[in-house]
Amino acid sequence: MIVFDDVYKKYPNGTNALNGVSFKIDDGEFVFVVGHSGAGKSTIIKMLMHEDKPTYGEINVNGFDINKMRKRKIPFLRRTMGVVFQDFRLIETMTVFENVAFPLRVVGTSRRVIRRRVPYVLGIVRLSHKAKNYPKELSGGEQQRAALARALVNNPRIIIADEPTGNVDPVMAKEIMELLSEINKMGTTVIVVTHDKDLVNTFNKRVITLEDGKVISDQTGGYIIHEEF
Amino acid sequence: MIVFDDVYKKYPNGTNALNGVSFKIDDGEFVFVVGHSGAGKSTIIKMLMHEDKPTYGEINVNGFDINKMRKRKIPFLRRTMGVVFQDFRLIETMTVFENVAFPLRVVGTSRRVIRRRVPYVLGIVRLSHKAKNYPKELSGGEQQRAALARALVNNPRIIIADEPTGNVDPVMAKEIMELLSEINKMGTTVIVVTHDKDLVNTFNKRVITLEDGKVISDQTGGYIIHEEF
Amino acid sequence: MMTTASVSVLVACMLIIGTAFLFAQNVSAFMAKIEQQNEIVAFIDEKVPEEEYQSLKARIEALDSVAEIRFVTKDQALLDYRAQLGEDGAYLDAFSGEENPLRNSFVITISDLDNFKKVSETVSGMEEIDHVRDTQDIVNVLLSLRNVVQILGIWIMIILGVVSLFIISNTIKIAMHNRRHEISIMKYIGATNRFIRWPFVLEGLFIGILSAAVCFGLQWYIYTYVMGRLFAALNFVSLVPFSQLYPGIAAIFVGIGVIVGGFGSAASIRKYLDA
Amino acid sequence: MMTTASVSVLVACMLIIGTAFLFAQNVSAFMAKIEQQNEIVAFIDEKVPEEEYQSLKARIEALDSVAEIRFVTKDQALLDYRAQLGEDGAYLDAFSGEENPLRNSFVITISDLDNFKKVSETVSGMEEIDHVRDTQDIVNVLLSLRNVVQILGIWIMIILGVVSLFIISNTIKIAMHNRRHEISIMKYIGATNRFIRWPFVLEGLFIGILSAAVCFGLQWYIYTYVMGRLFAALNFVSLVPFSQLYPGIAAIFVGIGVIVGGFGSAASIRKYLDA
Ligand SMILES: Nc1ncnc2c1ncn2[C@@H]1O[C@H](COP(=O)(O)OP(=O)(O)OP(=O)(O)O)[C@@H](O)[C@H]1O
Ligand SMILES: Nc1ncnc2c1ncn2[C@@H]1O[C@H](COP(=O)(O)OP(=O)(O)OP(=O)(O)O)[C@@H](O)[C@H]1O
Ligand SMILES: [Mg+2]
Ligand SMILES: [Mg+2]
Repeated sequence: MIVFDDVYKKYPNGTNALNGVSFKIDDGEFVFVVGHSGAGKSTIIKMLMHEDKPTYGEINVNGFDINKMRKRKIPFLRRTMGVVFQDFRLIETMTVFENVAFPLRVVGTSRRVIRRRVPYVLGIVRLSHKAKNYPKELSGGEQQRAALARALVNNPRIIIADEPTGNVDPVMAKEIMELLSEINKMGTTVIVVTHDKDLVNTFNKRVITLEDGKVISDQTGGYIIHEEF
Repeated sequence: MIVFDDVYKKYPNGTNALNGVSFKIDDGEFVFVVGHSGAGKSTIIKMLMHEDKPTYGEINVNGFDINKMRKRKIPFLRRTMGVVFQDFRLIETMTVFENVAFPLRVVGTSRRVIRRRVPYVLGIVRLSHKAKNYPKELSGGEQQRAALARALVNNPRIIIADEPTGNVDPVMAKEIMELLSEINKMGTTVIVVTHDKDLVNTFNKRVITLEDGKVISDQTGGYIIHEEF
Repeated sequence: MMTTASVSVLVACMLIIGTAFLFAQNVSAFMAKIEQQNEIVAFIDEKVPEEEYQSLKARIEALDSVAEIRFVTKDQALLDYRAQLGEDGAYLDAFSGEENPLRNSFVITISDLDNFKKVSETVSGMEEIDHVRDTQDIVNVLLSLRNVVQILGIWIMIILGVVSLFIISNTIKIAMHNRRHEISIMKYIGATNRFIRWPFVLEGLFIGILSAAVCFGLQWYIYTYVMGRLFAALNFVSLVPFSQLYPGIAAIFVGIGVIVGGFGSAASIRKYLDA
Repeated sequence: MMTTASVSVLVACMLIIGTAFLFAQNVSAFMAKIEQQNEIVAFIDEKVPEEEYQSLKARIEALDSVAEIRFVTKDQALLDYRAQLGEDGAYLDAFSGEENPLRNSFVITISDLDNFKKVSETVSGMEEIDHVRDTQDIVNVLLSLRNVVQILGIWIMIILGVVSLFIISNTIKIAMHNRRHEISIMKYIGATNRFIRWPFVLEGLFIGILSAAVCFGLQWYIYTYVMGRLFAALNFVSLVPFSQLYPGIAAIFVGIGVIVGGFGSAASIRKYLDA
């Protein structure tokens, strides 16, 4: 379960990225987060995974109290979630296979299991043929799918995808979203940040809309963005 | 003018990214390039700007013969084009202002002109308030717009945008496309790589569709992507 | 590529320390040789019967730091002196035989110059010894020379050592800076600090030990062939053979390699782990 | 941050070279002092009238490398010898006055040991000189000592210098590797190599000169306070004052700073420019 209670985030340079965000996401929910560029969507993800601390407000993720938890617990918080980062964050010095295997290795999974699980997940995102390539040798969409594979591989309790379809064509975007929907049906909480109006409208799920660091709408179905800035 | 004549590109690792691509783009045209992830779109841009050489085939860009040109001429080829890279490629150690000013400084523009021109372009992409920030302090969409500003700032003869709207909301995506369309109307050649079906359909321009490194369609209007891979 | 550069820097620093070590070793070997250039001439009292000479010699020989003792008869001494004066020493012929004003003596060489004065005084204080003549002046020069060289040597070792470690630690820092993205991504994916650290430490150890091996070979070559040939040409002092020094050198190199490679990378990765 | 690390490495390397330079300077100053420890005693032929002594002295003094010349009467020589023998030299009293078998002499000190033998032979060959007695043995020791120390010193300078430059160039390589993305992006935007290069070269120059300044201060402090105090305690040799050496040191540091900072970064950026 994820709880945001009146969360503020002011970056060191003075930008107020979040201005009192509150919401609650139950286990097993599927939530879209939408909003203008710079509305604070990625900042919410940063708070969730303790990449950075909120300036004010309470956050609870899978039982971890973000403000009070000890530093050494952070890795364990992060292992409960699989994140597709907006900028992918693949490790340059590792092949696609090694990148995807990394979350498994972190939790001490045996080689045998890794050798079975990684190709399976790479198959799902249609990247089997690139397993031995380095991130630099991939196209934009391929990198995005590698990042997705890495987020899925560990069967995390929450999957958070920041713009997971920005670099793939509409058909594949729909496939990816259906995949996430499948995973969600098996009990995993899924949070998708997206700008893809079509997808949001097609899938008819809960949509949290942000603007200027505030939640301006939280309802099921439909992409709402004001035309004026 | 851009001419691709039977261009092949095989990467060192054996991937055949382009398999005989031919097309011609006249000065002042507006062209969408679409295709599956990994179809070879970004590779075409790499060839255009001489980031890498084709394995086979002739390419001529703004009068430069890519195969035969001397290395020292490459910077001058690149100055004729403004590129929005799929991965933005902003310089981490420079502020947004400095990043956008860089193409001007490269051609020896005076400080006075830079101080007028850069804020003007940042205004167009709605980033004036982030001029003093570093790329790391920007959201994904803001970085993308900074990259766009940098591509526009120098009034290049060709603007090439690789997925320029992947990280912005539909409203801003439409704005950006309208901006490019404006610029195109003033005589600049514009090439947009995109997965955004809506945009392609809305703007009704020439669309080059790639699949597996081949041009499978080159016609005006409409986004065609086969559902099967 | 970066490994090559790191190994290069490490090898270079080790080479500096190793050269300083070899230098110090050779200087002390050389100084030991120089120390032989001393003598105490102890003139035996005329009242002592010749039968006691042997036991007297043994007593002196038993003193601390006496390296060599040689008996010189007064006749020999006179001849030596005459020889020194050359042709014009003929007038000394008058003193030969019973007329010889000189005395029988022991010529003593000291192994440790620090004890020179003490030995000289002890011998001088013996009943059987009339008086001594020593080369205290030269000994003083040699002593100060030795002290200066030793202190300089130690300080040079210390300075070079500290500076080298400093260079290595900064190089590791710069090299680690190259990996900061990699490290931060690993953290984002839920790796614990320990999990991230150990491959880096292993890599550091590998680089350290590789560097130690390379440096050992290089040092051996330079020392034996370059310096060896140079000194052979000098024809005065010979280098201490490498075979006598290599355990020390090897220990130093492996020590630095392990400590710097392992602990160095562990320490400098910390900054990025905490971030 | 990375600038700090680069400056640190550069400073450390300069410190090594500077210390080696100061060491060499001091060794040669020390050796010059040691060289004074020599003498030739030239005994004047008895047939030479005392009136000619002055001109003889002048002739000897005019020889190459004669640092000092002192006249010693035969009476004085006898007294000295007696004093050396101590109480037991009483028997020498018989030879005083007209009976003195010794000769008047000049005691000559040589400034350049390399000429010691030549001077000794020249003087010995003079008509007016009966014979000479010299400390050739000690001189030989000192000569070889000097040669060894000089050769060692030069080699240490060379090795340390080469190794330091090597370290610096590798450090620059590693540091430049950190900038490869930045450089490649600049190229993609149409910057010429020259345009990209000069800020890096300027930065390199700045780092080089900054390092030179820091190192100069550090070297001055260590030399004057740390080493100075140490040697003051030694009470035998004094260090060459820094004020006499600083132009050399400053020239070395600025030279390294400029060459390494400027040319070094120009050279190591090339790889990334060509890419
Ligand atoms: N590290 C940072 N330091 C300072 N300001 C930041 C930082 N990261 C983000 N910001 C600012 O905080 C605001 C919210 O950023 P955030 O990345 O959360 O936006 P977003 O909703 O993800 O936008 P996008 O859709 O463009 O990715 C933006 O104005 C951005 O410029
Ligand atoms: N540097 C490289 N080395 C090896 N293979 C590469 C390299 N860059 C791209 N490729 C491969 O070439 C093919 C075409 O890549 P390209 O980047 O042109 O695709 P794209 O059409 O831009 O895809 P996307 O929409 O995902 O960005 C892909 O299979 C990709 O894996
Ligand atoms: Mg974002
Ligand atoms: Mg692409």
